[in-house]
Amino acid sequence: MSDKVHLDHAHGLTLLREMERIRRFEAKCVELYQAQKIRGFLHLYDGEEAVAVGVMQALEERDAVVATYRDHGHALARGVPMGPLMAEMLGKVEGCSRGRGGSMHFFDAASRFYGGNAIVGGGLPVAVGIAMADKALRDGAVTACFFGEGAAGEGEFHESMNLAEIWKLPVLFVCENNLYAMGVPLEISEAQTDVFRKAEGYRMPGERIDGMDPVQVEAAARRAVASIRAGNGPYFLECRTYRFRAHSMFDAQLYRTREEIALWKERDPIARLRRWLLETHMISDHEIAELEAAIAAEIDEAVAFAEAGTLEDVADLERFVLMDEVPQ
Amino acid sequence: MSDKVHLDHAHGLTLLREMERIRRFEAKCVELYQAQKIRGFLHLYDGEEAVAVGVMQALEERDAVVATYRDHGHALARGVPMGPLMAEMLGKVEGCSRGRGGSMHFFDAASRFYGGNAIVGGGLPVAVGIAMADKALRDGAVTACFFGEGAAGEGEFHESMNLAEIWKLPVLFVCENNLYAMGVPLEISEAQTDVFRKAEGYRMPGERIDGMDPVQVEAAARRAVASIRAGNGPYFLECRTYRFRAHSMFDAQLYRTREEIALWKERDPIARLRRWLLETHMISDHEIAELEAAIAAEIDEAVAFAEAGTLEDVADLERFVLMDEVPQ
Amino acid sequence: MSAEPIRMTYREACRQAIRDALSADPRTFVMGEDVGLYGGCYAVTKGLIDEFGPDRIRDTPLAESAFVGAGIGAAMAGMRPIVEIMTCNFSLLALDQIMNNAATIPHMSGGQFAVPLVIRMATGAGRQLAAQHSHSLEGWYAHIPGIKVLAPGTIEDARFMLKAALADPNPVLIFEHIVLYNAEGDLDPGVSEVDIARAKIRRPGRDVSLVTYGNSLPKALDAAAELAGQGIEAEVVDLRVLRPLDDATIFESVGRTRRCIIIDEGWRSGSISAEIAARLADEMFFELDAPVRRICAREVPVPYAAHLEEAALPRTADIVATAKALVRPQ
Amino acid sequence: MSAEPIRMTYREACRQAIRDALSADPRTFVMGEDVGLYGGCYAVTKGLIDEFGPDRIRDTPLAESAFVGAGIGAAMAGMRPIVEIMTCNFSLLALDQIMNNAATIPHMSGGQFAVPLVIRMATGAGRQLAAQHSHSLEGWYAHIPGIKVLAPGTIEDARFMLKAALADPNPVLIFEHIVLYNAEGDLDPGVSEVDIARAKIRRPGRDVSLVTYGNSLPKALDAAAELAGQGIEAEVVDLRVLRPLDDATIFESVGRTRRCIIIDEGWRSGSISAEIAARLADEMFFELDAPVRRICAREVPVPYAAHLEEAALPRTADIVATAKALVRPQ
Ligand SMILES: Cc1ncc(C[n+]2csc(CCOP(=O)(O)OP(=O)(O)O)c2C)c(N)n1
Ligand SMILES: Cc1ncc(C[n+]2csc(CCOP(=O)(O)OP(=O)(O)O)c2C)c(N)n1
Ligand SMILES: [Mg+2]
Ligand SMILES: [Mg+2]
Repeated sequence: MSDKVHLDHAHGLTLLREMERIRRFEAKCVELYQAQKIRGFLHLYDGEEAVAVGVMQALEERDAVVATYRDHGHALARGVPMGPLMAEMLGKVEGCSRGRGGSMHFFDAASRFYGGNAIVGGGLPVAVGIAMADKALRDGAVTACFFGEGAAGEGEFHESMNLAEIWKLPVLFVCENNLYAMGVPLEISEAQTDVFRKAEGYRMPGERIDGMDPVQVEAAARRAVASIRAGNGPYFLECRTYRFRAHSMFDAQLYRTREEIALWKERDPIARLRRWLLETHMISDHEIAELEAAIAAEIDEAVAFAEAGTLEDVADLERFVLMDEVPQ
Repeated sequence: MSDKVHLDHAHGLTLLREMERIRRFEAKCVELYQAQKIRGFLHLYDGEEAVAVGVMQALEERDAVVATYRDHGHALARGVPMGPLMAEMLGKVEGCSRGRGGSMHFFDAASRFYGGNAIVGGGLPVAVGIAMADKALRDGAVTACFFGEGAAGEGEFHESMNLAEIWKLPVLFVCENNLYAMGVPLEISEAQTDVFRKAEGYRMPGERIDGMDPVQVEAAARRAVASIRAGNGPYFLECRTYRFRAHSMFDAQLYRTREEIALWKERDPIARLRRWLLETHMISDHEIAELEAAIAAEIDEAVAFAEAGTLEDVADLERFVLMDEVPQ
Repeated sequence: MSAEPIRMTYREACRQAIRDALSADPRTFVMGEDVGLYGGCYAVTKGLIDEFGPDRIRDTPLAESAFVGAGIGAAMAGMRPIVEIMTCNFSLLALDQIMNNAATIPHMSGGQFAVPLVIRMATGAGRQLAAQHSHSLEGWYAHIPGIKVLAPGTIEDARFMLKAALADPNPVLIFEHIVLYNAEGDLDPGVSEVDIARAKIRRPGRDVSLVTYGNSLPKALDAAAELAGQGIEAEVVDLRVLRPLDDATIFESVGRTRRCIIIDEGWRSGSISAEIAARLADEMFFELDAPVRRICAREVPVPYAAHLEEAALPRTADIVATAKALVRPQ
Repeated sequence: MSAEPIRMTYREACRQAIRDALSADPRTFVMGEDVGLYGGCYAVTKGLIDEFGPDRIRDTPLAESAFVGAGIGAAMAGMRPIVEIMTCNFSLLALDQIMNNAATIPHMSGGQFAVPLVIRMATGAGRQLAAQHSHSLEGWYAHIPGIKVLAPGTIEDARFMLKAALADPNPVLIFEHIVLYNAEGDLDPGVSEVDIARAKIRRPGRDVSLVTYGNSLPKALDAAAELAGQGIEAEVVDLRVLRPLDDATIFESVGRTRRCIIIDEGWRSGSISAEIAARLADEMFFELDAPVRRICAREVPVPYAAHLEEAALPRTADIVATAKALVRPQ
């Protein structure tokens, strides 16, 4: 375990709790999907929790987040309340996007969560623009932009990296390199498979880190955010990680082997951190039990909130197609 | 002068003649533009002749060319007859594109000239596709794709470089870096101003050369084409050059100084080569006079051909919107 | 026909069509995101990489503009590519290549270069995929001169349109509806090709013409069946080809029924339904006995919630109600 | 009004509008290719970089998708950007950002985020710039829910639409016609704003409605003048706003004249002219005395040669001939 971050008792528990919240929230979503209460695409973050949790530790309230369709982890780690997220999964008007976005499109203005974007690469230019506004209006604010390694193939990645660097914008580019874009392995889709080296092409500082270790991710994110807040412009982090489950719910996973998956599961960020915290006696089995009970309760509450939720009035279907005013 | 190329009497004359043909063809075009016989946009290659002429020396009949809206030099150097080019400028049906394309859109199937493309970056994916077909159908054929440094900002540049490299396609990427994209200087538009270094981001071999020296360009192009024909995949050349005149006919050139232009004109590829050929007594004043007379005659003929040309029948306006067959 | 009808899904029909094409012409290959190892986002190309290998079932990076442009270049240089854009929602990233190159170069080059390219894409809503994954853009594409636009609404068209599209010297866009992939039906073994120039009357009727295509076709047929029970004979015209439109078939039908309702899953304004209504208002003005009605998607980004998505799309009930009001005005 | 009318070109009107906007609101800035040092491809922003500096008149690299997307993000985070896409021909590269983000996020986020963004672009043909530089896509953009589309056809609209667009909480696309930039006219000093919700009758008449916008407006006005000489009183309706369309004004005019011709420089199929004709065929069916005619661009990539380009675009003579045939059928 990296220890660039001071990992005391409280912080260790926080990292573990935040990752567990995501893991269990999604486990519940799978149940509800099988019960057909959740429909559409469902992209799980299962295995990648350390990335969102680690990065969010380095962010403050003033900062902004742009995510992808695989956005459960980002929203939860950012602190968007679980109830509205679960209600969104169920398509209820109490959802964080009034039930209009579903799994792929969580939005939360209160926490400057600018949404899960389901067009690969589509969020990067938006993040660049948020950073332009922040540079003018919110001195020191950073926009964390999450995307997969597959997005690095898109022209928008190239254009956005360049804009962010020439204008020295406060953007933290976080590439979640889970080695596959749906079923396309990095080796056959990218000439440069060391994704972090792409940053060099824009003279942008970048590094690769172990995306299965929340502490290492947090340490790197803190370095990056410090550099950005110091006015040095954008920063690029490649987090090597792995998705334990299918790309979405319809995926035979013909493109990878059971062995490979098993190998990566040995590096499960949650199991690893839990083990380490126990071995170092930083936390007790009892505390873990408490933590898990608390999360279970939070999830039950979220589900109850969602189930009790209502459907948006069909008469409001066209509401917000055109806005009457800019929300404050 | 670089001498990696065996520059004998005949070859020296060829390089000089080809550059002069372009320079004088365009001088005539300016006249005809002022006489309002040529309309629309007119992008001159004036100053950049060494790039097209140098690269074309390395190409064979089987090879293909993709150019931009600044395509006069590429078409002439590729060997497209001057008459149809001038007729195209005048919008005559005898033009290389039946008068439908004009200055920006020269096409010539006979010489595998796949057109001047007026969408910046738009030609790169097409070049990649031509190379895919050649790899399957015309063993050893190379596609030379010309574009400006401004195109390197576009997402299509990024996507095309990556495709060409992962599929090891026979594409010669020729970046004509004339330091400006219309009025935008490279320094404010690119984080990485050493454009050839961008190739590294795709693990593609690339080099920078003096685009004002046809011999150096030819030498590099021969190296590149040899590597491509050997099956090593694409190759990237950054040719540092300069446009002596306005971007197009409407350009106050507020973005650069007279001094800068004057400095670059001292490196005029035509004047330099002529001087060198004379100083080394490789050619005589008499031969130069002959060469210039021959070019003047070729241009007069081309203009006569164009002036004598006819207008396409308006009844044919919709012809070829949909093709009846694939031309052989 | 003596032989047994062949039962298959729309998805299998698309796959078989691709298999035939690859077997028939060595110049043909498939290129797109996840067409290979993954087996296709909607499993259309499943298994084909094992049959034809990774060069002919070519997985691409996420780079819509470049691989569509590459398809254009390959077609110009002698190949007969089938490019798959996973869904039309992502095709916006390749629109410059489609409009400014594929649709333009043949004309602009004075006929020197053709672009015999087929682009397949999934289209449509109905699976709760939310706004960014629920566009129906086929009618919008039909605005562009220089391309052809096909929308198979039946198993037979899914099975045979590709062959005709590949034989065409022009860029042909084929829009396959995501909701139809699982549809199952019988193929007449006597049929081995379809005409991609003509619309087709799927059900004859004398009282009103229901002009539609794609996944609105089954809805129109259901509506026609329901209307028949109430004594209204609706004729169902399946456009099949959105560009160039087969005016003759549409006009002939409306000339007989003197009433027309167009059903289109695209947004209403400036849709293909608008073009058809406009042509009727111009060329069939004196034959019409009633206003030309349109039933389109509501003009909203399609929401995730089932009840909202359902409300945003054309519904059989709307067709029935509109037809009744048109044929039997109060 | 007592004060002297102010004479200026359409180009100057656009520039003055931008100058006003930058002076009025520190959150507003201009971003696009060559808006700064070069002075704008069509010289609209000429000199503004000296007045407002490179941060507020920001030159971008060639990266349409990213700088339009950046405008969207900046607008969502509190700025009021004016993004210039040099011409609509290049806007295809940014279409994904416009449709899937700008037009979608306000609705999809349940109204949490607005995108108060203005995108200006040059549009149209008529300067022999050939197919890739001669598109008229404003009517096509009007298909997209979640955006507003403006097409200033007069100096006054060029001068004042921007202010209204910036005050609007939604993404607004403004299409300025390249042929109009040099047009000169008088501004009424009493006017300081325009209504971007309503179409405007530019010339009253009782015999036929000529519905148009942009650079077809002067053609329609010329045609109306010519028709008047022949005893036909044509009413000229300037749409001004292509989305949302002002049905009321159009219907009211056609309700009086009972005849309509739509003139549109866009390609005919699925154009804004189709949408208007379709709405008339539906809602004004019983008021119409004659077929709804459309005069649009021919469905070809616009060629370079002057005579071909001219033949490809709507012509005053066509309007006159069509109107005469409609009002006085043989
Ligand atoms: C522009 C675009 N093209 C294709 C898709 C379909 N698609 C959705 S996710 C995905 C793979 C993305 O891979 P990556 O960026 O690595 O993210 P991951 O799913 O691995 O987290 C694809 C191809 C899309 N949503 N957007
Ligand atoms: C996609 C696109 N955006 C903008 C333009 C307008 N434009 C034409 S040429 C040009 C500058 C291109 O610069 P560069 O690539 O360096 O080529 P150069 O003109 O210097 O040869 C621009 C912005 C265009 N034609 N296409
Ligand atoms: Mg991935
Ligand atoms: Mg340049």
